[in-house]
This record gives sequence, C-alpha cells and structure tokens, in this order.
Amino acid sequence: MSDGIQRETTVVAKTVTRIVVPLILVTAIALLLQGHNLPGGGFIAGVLTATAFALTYIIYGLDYIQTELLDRGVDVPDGVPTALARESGTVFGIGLAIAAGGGIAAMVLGYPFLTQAVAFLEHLPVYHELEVASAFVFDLGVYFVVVGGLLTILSVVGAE
Amino acid sequence: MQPNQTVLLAVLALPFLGAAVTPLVYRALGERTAYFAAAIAGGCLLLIASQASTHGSVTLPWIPSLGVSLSLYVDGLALLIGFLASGVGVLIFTYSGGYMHDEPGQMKYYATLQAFMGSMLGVAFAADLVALFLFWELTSVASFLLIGHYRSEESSKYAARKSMLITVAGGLFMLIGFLVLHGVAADAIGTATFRLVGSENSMLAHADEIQEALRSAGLLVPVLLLIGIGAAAKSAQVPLHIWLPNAMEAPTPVSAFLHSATMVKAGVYLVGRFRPLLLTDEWMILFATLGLVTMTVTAMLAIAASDIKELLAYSTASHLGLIVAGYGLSNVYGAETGAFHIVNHALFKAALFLVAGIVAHEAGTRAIDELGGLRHDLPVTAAVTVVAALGMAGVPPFNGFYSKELLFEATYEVALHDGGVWWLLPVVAVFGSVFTFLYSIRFLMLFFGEKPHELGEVHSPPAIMLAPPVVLGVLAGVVGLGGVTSTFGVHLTPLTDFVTRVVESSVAHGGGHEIHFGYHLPTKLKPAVVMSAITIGVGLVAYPFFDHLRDGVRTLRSVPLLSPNFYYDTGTEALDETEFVTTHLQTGLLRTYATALVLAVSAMTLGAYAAAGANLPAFTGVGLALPLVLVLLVAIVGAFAVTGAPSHVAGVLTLSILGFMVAIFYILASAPDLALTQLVVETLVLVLFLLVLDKLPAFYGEPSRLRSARDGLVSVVVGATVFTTVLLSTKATPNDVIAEFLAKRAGVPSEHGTYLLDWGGGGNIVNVILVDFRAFDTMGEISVVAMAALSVVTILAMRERGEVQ
Amino acid sequence: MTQFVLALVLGILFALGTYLVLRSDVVRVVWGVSIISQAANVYLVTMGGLSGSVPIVAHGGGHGHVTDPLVQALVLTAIVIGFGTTAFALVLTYRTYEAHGTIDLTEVSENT
Amino acid sequence: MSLSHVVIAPMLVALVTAIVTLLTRSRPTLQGGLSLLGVVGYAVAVAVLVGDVLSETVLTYQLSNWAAPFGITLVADALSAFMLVLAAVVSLAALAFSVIYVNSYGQRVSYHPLFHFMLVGVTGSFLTGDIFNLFVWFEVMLMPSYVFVVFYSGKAHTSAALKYTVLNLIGSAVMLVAIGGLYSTTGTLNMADMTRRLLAAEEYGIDPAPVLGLAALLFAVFALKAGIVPFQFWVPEAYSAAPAPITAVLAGVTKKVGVYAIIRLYFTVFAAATLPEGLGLPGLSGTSFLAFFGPVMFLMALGSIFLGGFGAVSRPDLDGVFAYSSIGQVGFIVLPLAVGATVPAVRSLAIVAALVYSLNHAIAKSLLFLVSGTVDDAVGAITFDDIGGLTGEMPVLSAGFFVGSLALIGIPPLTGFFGKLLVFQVASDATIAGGNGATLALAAALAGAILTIAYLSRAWKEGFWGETTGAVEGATATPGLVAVVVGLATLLVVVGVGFDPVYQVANAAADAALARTDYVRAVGLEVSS
Amino acid sequence: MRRWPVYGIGLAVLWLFVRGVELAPLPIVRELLIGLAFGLPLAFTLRRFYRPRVALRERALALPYAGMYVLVFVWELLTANLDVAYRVLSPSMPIKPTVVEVPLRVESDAAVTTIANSITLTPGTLTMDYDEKRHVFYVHALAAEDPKEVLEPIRKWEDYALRIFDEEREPGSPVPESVSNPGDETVPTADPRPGGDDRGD
Amino acid sequence: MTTVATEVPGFLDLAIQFGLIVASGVTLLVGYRVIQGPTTPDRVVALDTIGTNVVAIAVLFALATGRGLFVTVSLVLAIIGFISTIAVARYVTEGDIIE
Amino acid sequence: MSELGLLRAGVVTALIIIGSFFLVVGTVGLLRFPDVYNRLHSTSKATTLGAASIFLAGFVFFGPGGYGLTSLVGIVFLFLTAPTGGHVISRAAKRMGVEFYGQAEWPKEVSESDD
Ligand code: NA
Ligand code: NA
Repeated sequence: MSDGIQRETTVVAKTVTRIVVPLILVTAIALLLQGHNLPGGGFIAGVLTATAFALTYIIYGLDYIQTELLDRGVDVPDGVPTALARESGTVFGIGLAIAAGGGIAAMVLGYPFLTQAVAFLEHLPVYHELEVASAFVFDLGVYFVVVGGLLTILSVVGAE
Repeated sequence: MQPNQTVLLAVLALPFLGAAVTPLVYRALGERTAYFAAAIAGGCLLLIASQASTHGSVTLPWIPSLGVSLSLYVDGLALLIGFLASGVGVLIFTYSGGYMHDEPGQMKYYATLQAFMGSMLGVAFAADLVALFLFWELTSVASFLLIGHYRSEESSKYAARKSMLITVAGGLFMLIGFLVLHGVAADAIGTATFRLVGSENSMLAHADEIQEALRSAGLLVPVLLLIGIGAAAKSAQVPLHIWLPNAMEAPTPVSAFLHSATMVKAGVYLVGRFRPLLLTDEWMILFATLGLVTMTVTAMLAIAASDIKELLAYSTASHLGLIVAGYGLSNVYGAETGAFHIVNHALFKAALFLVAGIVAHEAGTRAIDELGGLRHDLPVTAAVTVVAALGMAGVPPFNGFYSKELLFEATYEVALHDGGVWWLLPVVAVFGSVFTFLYSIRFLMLFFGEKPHELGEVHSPPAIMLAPPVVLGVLAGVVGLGGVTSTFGVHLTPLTDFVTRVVESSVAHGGGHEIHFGYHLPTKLKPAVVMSAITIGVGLVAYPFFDHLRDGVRTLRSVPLLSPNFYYDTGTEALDETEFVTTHLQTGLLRTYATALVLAVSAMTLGAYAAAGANLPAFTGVGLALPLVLVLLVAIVGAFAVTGAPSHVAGVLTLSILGFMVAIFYILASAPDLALTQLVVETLVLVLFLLVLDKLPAFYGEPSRLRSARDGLVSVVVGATVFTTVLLSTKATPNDVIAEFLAKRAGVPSEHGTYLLDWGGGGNIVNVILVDFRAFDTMGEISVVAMAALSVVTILAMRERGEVQ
Repeated sequence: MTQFVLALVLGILFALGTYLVLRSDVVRVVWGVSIISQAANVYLVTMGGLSGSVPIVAHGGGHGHVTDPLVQALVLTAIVIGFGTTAFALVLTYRTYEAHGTIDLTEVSENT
Repeated sequence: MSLSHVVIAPMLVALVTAIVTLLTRSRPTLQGGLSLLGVVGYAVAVAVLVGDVLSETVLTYQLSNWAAPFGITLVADALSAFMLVLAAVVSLAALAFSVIYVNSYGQRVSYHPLFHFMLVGVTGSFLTGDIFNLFVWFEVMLMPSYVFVVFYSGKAHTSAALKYTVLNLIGSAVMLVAIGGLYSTTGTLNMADMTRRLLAAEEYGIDPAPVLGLAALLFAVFALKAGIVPFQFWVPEAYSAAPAPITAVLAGVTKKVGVYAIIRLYFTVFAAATLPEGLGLPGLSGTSFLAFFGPVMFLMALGSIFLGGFGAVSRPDLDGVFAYSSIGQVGFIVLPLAVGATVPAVRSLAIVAALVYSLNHAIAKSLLFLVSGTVDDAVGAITFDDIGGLTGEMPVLSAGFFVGSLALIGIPPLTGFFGKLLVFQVASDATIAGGNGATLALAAALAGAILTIAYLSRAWKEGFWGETTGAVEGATATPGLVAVVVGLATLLVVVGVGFDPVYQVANAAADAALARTDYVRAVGLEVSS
Repeated sequence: MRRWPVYGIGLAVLWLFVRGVELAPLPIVRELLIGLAFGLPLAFTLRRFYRPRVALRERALALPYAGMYVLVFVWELLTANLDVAYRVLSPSMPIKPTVVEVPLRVESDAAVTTIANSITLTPGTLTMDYDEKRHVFYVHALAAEDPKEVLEPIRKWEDYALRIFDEEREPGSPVPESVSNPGDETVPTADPRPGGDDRGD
Repeated sequence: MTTVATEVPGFLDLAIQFGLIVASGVTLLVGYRVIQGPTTPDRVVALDTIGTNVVAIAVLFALATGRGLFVTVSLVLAIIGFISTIAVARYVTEGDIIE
Repeated sequence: MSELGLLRAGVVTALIIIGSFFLVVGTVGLLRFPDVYNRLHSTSKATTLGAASIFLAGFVFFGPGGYGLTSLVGIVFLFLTAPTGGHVISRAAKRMGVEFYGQAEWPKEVSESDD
C-alpha cells in the first residue's frame, strides 16, 4: 500500500476488511472449538482463517501483514520461498507434528496410534463440568496444517 | 563308480573363480594372464579326466521349494563335452597369449572367456533342467560379450546382438519346453521334477511314460519344437544359423573355441542328451530334416564365402547339421554319427580356425581371393591344414571321413527301413557332402597354387600360436590313423571305448543290444562307401567349376526373400524404428490419454454390469423435493455453461455456481460440515484460480465441430456409465451398515464416568469420525494439504535454480 | 424415485467434466477435473441416503434417524484432498505456461 | 494379547521422518542425515515386521482403538510383508542415491519430506485393510509423485506432470465413485468385512451383480497406478521427467502398489463373491468375479507386453527405453495373474510368479534408472546419440547396467530368471491343465521376452559399446552413485542365487492372498459359513 | 486508553453472538470468559489494524447519534427497497441512471465507509468510487431527476457521522459544491483486464 | 431430507417450504446472469447474489429443521461470499489480486 | 425446542414472505436492468434485504438468545459487506470500462486523476 493511487482498493474496502477480518477469525475459532460437537472442526476453521488472511492480502497487499500488522522488516527476497512462506511452512510442519504427536502419545500410554479419549473435568467453578477431548489436539494439528499450508500457497502464488 | 561331488563342483567353480580373480591376476601378470587361464582350463581338464571312469550323479540342493537342484551327471556325453571345452580351452588360451598381444580389453577378454568355458562345462554336466538352462544362457551371455569384443566396430556390435537375440530367445523356447516336460512329469512320474537324468525320478528314467503323457496331452510335437528351436538356435541350424557367420567378428581364438568346443556344441549336446527321452518318429522327422537341410544349405553358403573365417563359420553350421541329422536318425548309427562327429569336428574345426587366425595375423587379410600359396611361408600351418581340411572334406583316411560314413549308413538304413520319402535322406546327405568337399578343398588351396603378388611377406607365427593347431592337427590325424590301423585289427581302444560311452548316452535306455562303437576304412562295398565315392568323385569333377558354383550360390544368396538374414535385418530394423507406438498411441496429447482412460473404464464397468446381469430399477417418477431438484438443475445448467464459457474468468465464475449448488445440496442433505467445507474450499479455489488466471492468456479458439462431436460422444459414454452405476448402487440395501455403529457410538452416553475411551465423546458424528474413528484418514489428508503447499513452493522455487540438474 | 434424478444429474456432470478434460486448454481441463471430483463427492453423499436428520447428536442420545455420517466424513476428506491437488494443478498450469508460453496442450506436447 | 505397534512402525517412522525433515529444511546437511537415518529406520522397522509376520502369519492393528470394521485396520500378512520389503530395498537405494545426486538446492526445496511422505503413502497402501483408507494413502503417495515429476520444472517436466496429474485426478474420482458404490452395496469399507459379507452375500442383503461392476470400476484405478495398458499413457513421460532416484521408486515401488492392490482386492476380497446366475457375456463363464477379471487382465497384459516392448525398442534414450520397458514388464506381472484368475489350479503359483516378477522388476528397474541417473550426472546426457563407449570410461557402472539388463531379460541365476521361469510355468502348467488361452499367454510371454532382449541389447550396443563420444570421453561416474548401483546389482545376484527363502516368502504371500477366511478372522471378524 | 483491550472485549462480546449463547447469566459468563481468553490476544495481535488510542468518553457521548443514525437508516432502507421493487417490477422500468460526484466533509476512514455503505443501501444510490485525493464519492443514481435529490439524504448521514466519529467538522458546516455530469467527454478507462475480454457481447 | 420440526404451525412450515423454493428458484434465474454476463462484473454481481441466496437457503433450512446450527453455517457462507466478491472485483480491476 | 408461539410463528412467516419477495425483486432487477450498475442497485438493496429479512426470521424463530444472536451477526455482516461488495464491483466495472446505460456519464473532472 504505497501512496494511495486510485489503482488501490478504496478506503471503504479497507475499513470493512478491518472490521470483517476479526469477525472471520472469531468465527473460525468458534468453529474450531465447537467442531467436536457442532459443525466445524480443524479444517473448516483453518480454511476460514486462511480466507481472512487472503482477504487481507487482497485488500492490503502481501507485505502488509509482514510490515504493518506485525511491524517487522521487509523480506529480503532470497528467491522463493519468502520468509512468510518459510514460516507458514513451519506452521504446517508443527501442525503435522501435533496431530501425529498426539497419536503417538496414545501409543506411549499403551493404546494404538491415534486413540482418542474424553475426560470430564468436574466440580469446576463457573463451568461445573467441562468435557476435554484429546481429539481436540488432533483437530488443532489439522488447523495448523491447513492454516500453514494455505498461507504458504497464497503467499507463494500471490508473490508471483 | 560314482563321480566325486567335490571334484565336479571344482570343475564348475574353477573357471568362474578364475574369471573373478582375473582383474587381480591381470594387474600382476599382464598379457601372461593367458597362461593363467590356460592353467585353469588345464586344471579343469585334469579334474574331468579324474572322473573319466565314473558314471552317475551328484546332487546339491539349490531351491528345494521349487524342486530345483544343482545336480550334476557324468556319462560319456558329459565327459566328451567336458573334455572338449577344457581341452580345447587350454589350447585356445595358450594361442590367445600370442594372438591377443597388444589387443585392447584383455582383462575383460580373459575373464569372459574363462566364464564362457565354465558355462560350457556346466552345460555338459548339469542334470537338472534349470541348472542346464542356467549354464546354457550363460554361454549365450558370455559369447555376446566375446563377439562384441571390438565394441566400437559396428559389425561387432551387430554380430553380438544378433547372437544374443537368436540364442537367448532360442533358449527361452527351450525353457518353455523344459517347463512343459516338468508339468507333464507330474502326470507321468508322479512328481513334477526338473531332474533330467541321473536319478530314479528323473525324466530319462521314465522316458516311455513321459512320451506317453506328452502324446496324450498333445504336447509331444510342441515340446520337440520348443527344444528343437533352442538347440537349433544354439547350434546354428537353418534358418537360425545366421548369427554364426557374423560371430567371426570375435577375436579368432574366440571363434575357434565357439565353433569347436563350446556354444554351438551346446546345441548338439542338447539334441544328444534328449534323444533317449524323446526319440520318436516325430523326433526323426524334425531333427533329421533339420540337420540335413542345415548341412546342405550352409555347405553351399560356405562355398559362397569370401572370407576364410566366414567359410569356416558356414562350415561349422554345416557340420553341426550333420551331427544333428545323425542324432535325428533313430538307428544306432545315427547316435554314433552324432557322437563321433562331435569329436572329429572339434578337432579339425578348432585347428582350422587357429590356422585362419595365423593366416589373418601373418598375411594381414582374410579374403579368400587374396590368399594362395601360403605353404612356402607357413609350412607347418600348411601341414596342419592338410590333415584338418581333408578331415573336414570327409576324405579317407582323415577323421571326418569315418563319421560321415556313419551318417551315410544311418540315412541309408532309415531309407531302407521306412522307404518312401525317406530315400531323400541319403540323397540329401550326399548332395550336401559334395559342397562340404568343395569348400574344404578350397580352404586347403589357400596354401597351394601361386601366391598372389599383392600378398606381401608372410612371417612365421610365434611358436605359442603354432603349437595349439599342431596339437589339434596331430590329434585329428591320430583319429584318422586309428581308422587305418583298426582296418588291420589295431584299434584305438581308448577312443572307441570312449565314443561308445558317448553313444550310450544318446541311446534309449533299455534298448536291448549293447553298443560297441568301432570305425575303420571300408572293407566291403557298402552303400555308404558308394555314397562316399560319389561325394568325392562329384566333388573332384566339380572343383574346377568352383568359381561358377560360388557365383551361382552368391546369386541365390542375394535374393533377399531367400535369405534369413534379410528377415532378421528387416525385422530388427523395423523393430528399432517402430514409430507406431509413439505416433499413434503415446501421442503426447492428454486428450488421447484421457479418452483411452475413460473409455476403458466405461467399457470395463458396463461390461461387468452386463456380464453379471445387473438389472436397472424401473423408472417410477422423480420424487425429489422441489428445492433439491431446482438446485440440481442450476448445477447442471452451470456445468453446461462452463463448457461453453467465453473466457477463463467467465468459466471460473460459472464454475462457482456449481460449487454453490453443491453446497446447497449438502445443506439440503443435512450435511452442514460438508456445506461449509465445500464453500470455504470453493472460495479458496476461486482465489487461486484468479491468482493464476491473471498470468495466463485469456482465450483459446473453439475446437472443430468434428472433434467436439467425438468428445461429446466419449462424454456421453462416461455419463451413461455413471448413470448406470448410480442407479445400481443406490438400489442396494445391505444390512448392518457400519455407519449405524458410528452414529451410535459417536456421542457421549447419558451415563458416563470421568473418562471415555470406547465412545467418541462428540456430538458431531462427522467430526468424531474424522478425528477419532477414522483419524488415520485425516492424518493422510493433512499430509496431502501439507504436500500441496510444499509442491507449490517446490515448483516455483525449482524454476529458478533447478534448470540445471 | 430419487435415484433417477440423481443418476441423471451425476451422469450429466461426469459427462460435462469429461468433455472439458478433453479440451486442449489446460484451464478447461482443470475445470473438467474439478467438476468430475465434485460430482464424485455428490455421488458419495448420495450413497449415504438423503433422508434423516443432521448427524449431530446431543449428549446422551440422538435425534432419531440421522443421515449417514460416514459418507460425509469420507467426502470431507475427499474435498480436502481434492483441494490440495487442485491447488497443485493450478500452479502447475501456471508453470506450464511459463515454460511453454502456451497452455494449449497440443502445443505443449509439441514443445517437449 | 498384548498390543504390538510393529505393524504401524514403518509408517510412523516414515511419517515422523517426513515431518522432521520438513522442519529441518533450512539445514540441508542435518536434513539429509536425518532423512537417511529415517529410511534406514524404515528398513529396520520393515525387517522387524516381516520377521513377526513370518512367525505369526497375520498381524493386525486397530487404529484409534476401534475394532474392525468400525475403525481403520492395518493388516500385515505375508503379502503385505513381501511388498514392504520391496519398498524398503528400493527406497533405501533411492534415498542413498538422492543424497548425492540431487543438488543441495533441490534438496532444500522439500525433496526429503516429499520423499518420505511418498513412502508413507506406499506403506499405508500396502498395510491398510480399509478401502477408503487405501484411497487416502494413494493420494498421499500421488501428491509427492506429481511434484517429483515436475521437479526440475522445465518444459518436458511440466508437460509430463500435467498429463500425469490430470489422469490421476480422474483416477481418484473414479476411485471415490467405486468406493462409494462398494460402501453402498456392501455396507462396509473394511476389506475383511467386505470379504466376509461377500462370502455370505444373501445373509447381508447384498446383490453381487452391481458389486462386480464397481469392482471393475475400481480395477481401472489400480491399473492406472500400475501403468497397465490402456492406462499406461502417463508412464514414459513421467518416468523420464522425474529425478532418477524418484523414477526408481516410481517404477520400483509405486507401480507395485497397483499390483498389490489388484492381488489383495481381486484375489482376496472380491474373489469371495459368487454370482448365482453366472457370467452372462459371450466368452465368459463361471460364477467367480475372477472369471470376469481373468480375461480383462489377459487383454491388458497382452497390450502392455507388446506396447511396452515395441515402445522400448525404438526409444532414443536410456530413460525412454526403461520407461516403456516398465510398461512391458508390468504386463509380465499381470499375465500370470490373468492366467491364475482363469485357471484356479495355478492361481497360487500365479500370485507367486507375479510377486517374484515384481520383486525383480523393482530391483532391476530401479538399478537401471539409477544407472541412467549416474550417466546423466557424469555425462550430462542419456540419449544414445550423445553417449557411447561407456564400458570404456565407466566399466563398473556398465557392469551394473549389464547385470540389471540380464535380470530383466531373465538370465539365471539372477532374480529375474525366476520371475520369468515362474511366469512361464504358470502359463505352461495352465496349458497342461487345459486352461483357456494359456497357450496364447505362453506365446505372448515368449514374444515379450524376446522384445526385452531386443531393446536391452540395443541399449547396450548403442549406449555402452560403440565409439566413445565427446561427452563421454573423460567423464567419470560419481563413486557413491556407482556404489548404489553395484549394491543393487549384487542384490540381484544374491537374491537369485539364494532364491529359496524368497520363493518361500512369495509362496506364503500367495497363500495369504488366497486364505480369505484367515484374513477375515485375523482382523477379528467371524466368518459365518 | 489503549484501543486493543477495548477491541478485545468487543471480540469477546462478538463471540457471544457468534456462538449463539443462551441468554442466562451463567452461560454468558462462561462464554464471555472463553471469548476474552482469545479475544484479547487476537486484538493484541491485530492492534496495528486500529488507531492506538480510543477516547472512551467521546465514544459514549456519540452513542445517541449512532442510535439515531440506525433509525434513520432503517427507514431509508425500507423506502429504498420499496423504491427498487417498484422500479424493478414496474413494466415500464422507470429508471434514468446518472452518476453524481459527492464531495465529503467527513475525514475518518470509518465515517467514509459508513456513509459509503449507507448510500448504497438507501434509495436509488450506489457508491461507485471514492477519490482519496479529491475526497469525493462518485454515486450512481438509479433515477435522479435532480442531483440535489441524491445529495440531500447523504448530507443527513454525514451530519450524524460527523458526530459519531468525532470528526473535526461540525454538522451543518459548508458543503463543497457538487458537480453532476455536465460534460459529454468519453470516459477514460483503465486497461481492460484479461478477465474483461468477453464484455460487449 | 427436509424434515420440518413438528412443533411449528402448518402455515409456517408452508412458508418455509415456499421460501426454500423461491430461494432456489431465483438462483436458477440468477444463474442465467452469471452465464450470460455479458461483462465480468455482471457475472460477479450475479454470483454474489447466488451467494446471498445460499445464505438465505441455509437459514431457511435451519428454520425447516429447527436446527440452529445451520444459522452458523449461513454466517460462514456470508463471509465466504464476501471474500469471493472482493477477490473477483480486485481481479477485474487489477488483474493481480494479491500484490 | 419449545413450542413456537402463534404470534412468533406469524412474525416468522411474515418475515420469510417479505424476504422471499425481496429475493425475487433482486433477481428480477438483476435480470431486467440494462447494465451492471443498475443491476447492482437491485441486488445490493433488495437481495440483501431479502436475506436479512430471512435472518431476522431466524432471530425471531431462535431468539432472543442462542442462534438468534448468530442471526443478528448475520444481518450486521450482510449490511456491512453487501454495499461494500457493490462498491468494489461497480468500481471495478467502471475501471474495466463497462459502458453506462442511457445518458449516464462519469463526472468530467475525473479524467485527470484517474490513472
Ligand atoms: Na476413543
Ligand atoms: Na528420470
């Protein structure tokens, strides 16, 4: 976003984006958290999160998140992959590690790979009973893979 | 006496070990590696000699579960080939020490040649068909490498490939023959065995049963043909002889070896070995015809030769024809012919090849027309040639005469016994022999007559090159003399006894009478004598017209359709240049590929429905909620519009209609997760499309009407397949569908403790399936997503730095 | 009978997808593949049967007959995988254009 | 029975290696080392698994702790074990080769994670007992293969990848439809459960007729993966385009995934079904599904053998010859299966033949592609016009090629001989048993074998013999690459000479493929009849 | 005070809506806690999206104006739709489109946006473009006999917006002159994009 | 498929079904505009409209089944629709949708 | 869910009918109006209101808590984004050079700054 030439998106679109992006992210998180019981889950939440980024990219350009939103230096382009793509690469790597790691944790406890369990935390203040599903960890892994993967694709292709 | 297992194994192992260490030896000894190899061959010879009095088999397990063993068998025939391979081997290696001086690739040469010898020894002693095949193919491989020794010469490469193609392919025919025998043995003997000889359960021990079983299965002729093709390919029988003349591209010692004691002898060995198993009328028709035709045709071709090695090569084929013809004939003379001529041919042919090598080496040319009068410069060589060439010609009292007499006798007996067309046998035998006589004399005449002026000074060969042919010449001479002396009662007993044993190997077991092989000059006017006389007489009369005959044969040979080479060459050339596959099938066009794919899928699927007699349900109306119908209608309209989209953007946007409609379909089908996923994915794909479309050209021209119509037809077929599939699969109503369990177990039960393991614990059954019941699928799914991202990075990154691998 | 409409729709979708796959414009080919895979997903959902309520249950029990959740899960997996491959195919298309200067498959194969 | 993770161990090793190499992308040396370590670990895991399978027959693993048929089951029997060994051997060689061959930039660009993901997919395909899960692992295997085909990103690579990808995307859709249909008609996704249901079709309310059609639909997918005519189109270009070690894996392993799936699903699962009415098309008879697939496979095998053979014999470069050869060779793998499907008497032997042939093809063809890669690496060309006289400059590498070629031709005592022997034996035994078309199979096998000699001898004659070209002159092969080739060549000899145990395992694998009630019981299901 | 905590709380409230919380104290508290748990971090992460500081008191004072705005807006919305319905469904389709330039008094992004969207949602007008340099809207009117007709309601919005968004200008301050399509020059356009190739069938 | 919650009065049920039919019916008509254009913005407008219709259908389905979760679905659909519109509009003006 | 009061049901019904009506209006406008700018009037107002009305029906049906709240978010979101969408599309159309229908012209001054 350089000097506000008319080719750019207008302030109207930018302002709406600033309002809509948090809304999308909240929705995404809601879908992630409720996925086990209601429509949603790691994948949908992840894609929705990625679309929030996509919207930002489209309206503000690729560097905006890096330079303005996160207030970091501009990428020194050492060819593709850019820093952003590299970081998203790490994100989906970590996502995979979370998903697989959770499965392996079950093995450590003597169950087959990817065995999931549900625990009910009882007698809590405010919440009384809280259901904690190990599957959420898996879903979280899915979420990170999707977010990281899609951001990589968007940033790499967008940079073309 | 039973043979010694260790010794036999040593015989086989020694050459291969020798080959294996040759690289080291060569580093130490250099060109003198020849003598190392000769020592190996000598060692083999001695070891074989130590087993000369034995008879029987030894067995080494190899692949018990397949019934394959490394069993070895010693009898006359095995010993004969063993002696030839190792004995001639000694001479060949020795000779090579002189001949290969300063030649390139000697290390490889000696290693391969030893392996070649070892393979031949393996062929000789193998008693198991698989083991036999093993060594059989190894001789082909080794000879391939040896023939291609001069690897940069086009002719060498051509010759090597030709021999490989013909002999290895022939071997495969033979292998099938073996397998049929193996399978039939199961009926005939009770066990499916690969054991040919040397045990109670061997095929030879049940020859009659096997013949019977083959006959009743209608497989006798096929087996004969299969094994015959294998043998014919190896021993250069017409029309598979064509590789042999080209094989002269090999260094001359190799040619000598290959033509006398190895390779080609494997073929006749096989015929001799299988003779007792398969000797029937069919056998006789096949092999006698094959042998005599080969003998005649190749003898004529030898006359047309312009190169001394070529002449000898055709001659080899011709003599192998003689041996095969002998083994082909059912009487005992036939077996004797085969056995004895193997010996005789080995001696004179090896000698002649080595002579040819000396001539080529010292005179610098192998062209027949350029050579003559060499006796002055090469007196010893000339002497050897006299003995060997006259033996080859079948002139008494030289060695070849006796075996040829046996052939004449055998053919005559058969004709007398069976009459009719069988009278052709003696006629053809004589006819072919005339040509043998002619080219033999022609070869001999290299040493006589005037020495052409163009031929410069011809030096004497080094002793190391002279000794081996002399040894062979002397041996041939001794065999010939043996005939003379035995005429007067002094028999060359070791030889005749040995040949008797060889003959026994090829005579049906339980045939009744004992075999006593003997040979001598004719003392009575038997038909065979007359035939010999005719041969020599006609030959003498015809010799002055040799050049005319030669030109005549050359004219005949030049008719392409008469020449097997023509078929081979056009065949391989056509093969090497087949463009059909790449021009018509692998066109590089996706549409060709995709059309084939979808049509094949449709054909298979519809074919299967038809074959299984699947019935389509009867049409009973629409019965779908109106909104759903509308949504599907929009989807179809959208999809139709995509096919006619005027631009990429229009198409992408139109495609989104389909995406939206599918999402509504999912909503109306009570699949909220799907609807959400579908739409978020749809949107991202749209974004990606737009990201990419910008960089692409906008529009491509309309396809031709014809092409559209054809593609439309293909599409209709696909549509019909899917239509049928949907109808048939929605009709099905199996019991106990697993989803019922998943739906039951996904949630949280009303009563539960602190932990839940055997319940999904989530209200969203779909999600529970994804993260619990089938989390493994999801693991794979996210791997794909991760890889998709990696792929994008990779494609675009490699573009910049990956141009150079 | 529901199945005739669905069969017809799916048949048409597959046919149209196939037709597009046979075009020489790579972008159209990608559309074709996209249509085919969406149709395959719809087919799968159809195989679960369309009657029944949302496969989402409250604690302690369900809402009666739910639609087959298994096919939905399968389709979800398939959609996600399909997305990954489509993304790849698109970038590949772009890269093909860069390498060949055309996305006409007839010319692309001549170029190699 | 205590829970043993040995069944899933190879997959997890590969998966973890994939993730770890993904996260260490920025440190190429470390990543390469971890990658190599991972593949060694994979081989060890496979070895342990094979050991256990051979002593306990069938091992199963219920993922997520849900019993079959509700969760996903992994099944390791002798058949899976056999294929895993093949995967381990080839990937070990290919990865060792890659570490030297692929330049460091290429490796930093996610080569290693993709390689291990591919291995995850392959392993999953060999182990899974669930048809939808099979689809997933197919995709996991395909995705990296797409990337590898386009890896070098040039003209030929993009063109090849485009076709390869599109054909496989169609294949994936077809597979989905087939799986959906099978689920709808049988009510299950678990292969053992499906077997059990098909055995007692009436009891489960299953009409086998549509199942046959869906099985045929599915067959196309496996044929596509295996590159069998008429699904072979992608093979030549894709094989030429991919980096040499990847092509080795594509030809050596992923192709065999298709073969495995055909054996597993058509000989174990679908063979359980009977059509009460029998087959109703002219030329087809019998009530078994195999009676339908026998002739189908037969035609495909014939097409493959000849298209591959005629294609290979005229190719102007090493990769082209080898790629077409792969089409032809897979014909040799399918041919015995076709005969075995038609003639029950030789069915077990037919599977043995297919497996042994697959084993040889995996090793020999990997070797050949690695030779091509080594030549390319040293000379910078693999077309016959540009190479020649390699025997002089690179004798050891040439010897490696020679051994590989002989194995492919079927010269004893190399592994390939036994493949060819068994293929011939299947056809000849079937001929003796009076099997329909067995003689034709024999003739086709023979003709195909001769074509094999023709194209390999031509490659040798044009590329390795001949005048030393300028490019070859003075070029030296990288020793590490040659070492991998030599290793594979040695393996061809060793496996051939010591063939007996291999045969026994193959035999056990064939028995396992045909022992369908054992298979069903092993995953914990009852067989009703 | 800093703006992001305010936004964090706002996100937590939004969370209640998105989640569809049951209107009872306990569920609201439960969800609000969860909402805050990530609303605050999220707001912190996105803090550069917003101006750093917010004057809470002024905001509170502006609330009544916001309420008024909404009421007027809803009224206009309904009229707008009836108007559109009339024009759409009327067989003669009584439209006379024109483009009007609207100079703005409001300065802040939020105000500009609010007005832009309000213009679109209300009778006969559509915000087509915004020229940042000249600080004018280009408004497409469906059937404007007189530009004044178009401008009048917009000024009304603006008055409210000036208050709500705490602008420099006061409601009723002078309005820059507006110009409505006097010329007949051809309109210079941007390069047609690849996607536009199919236009003008 | 659309199992209407039994507790609602008949006229409401009828209205919901009517709404569903209208919403899907108009989608068909809007589809015409996507396909015919004539300009890309026309297609975008139409597609945006389809998106809004899909939102309406989801809400109506929520009413029909009494399952409020479809309202969440419709919210996400609305978000999605907006993003596609922005992306295409950006594409039309700039070509390069992400800078 | 609890029994729906008759009044509420009536309101919901009314809102659905109103919503459907405006969906139809928006669509008809989209089809009938002569250029993209005019069509945008129709969709950005009528269709949006139609969908909002149906959302409102959802609010009444499920509300005031629960998914009713979500419906409200939907309404706000629609009103926030629909006009913005209209704005970016019309701007895009003008920039790519889609002609105005009838007499409509772009205000003259723009020509200098528009580039
Ligand atoms: Na569990
Ligand atoms: Na390659």
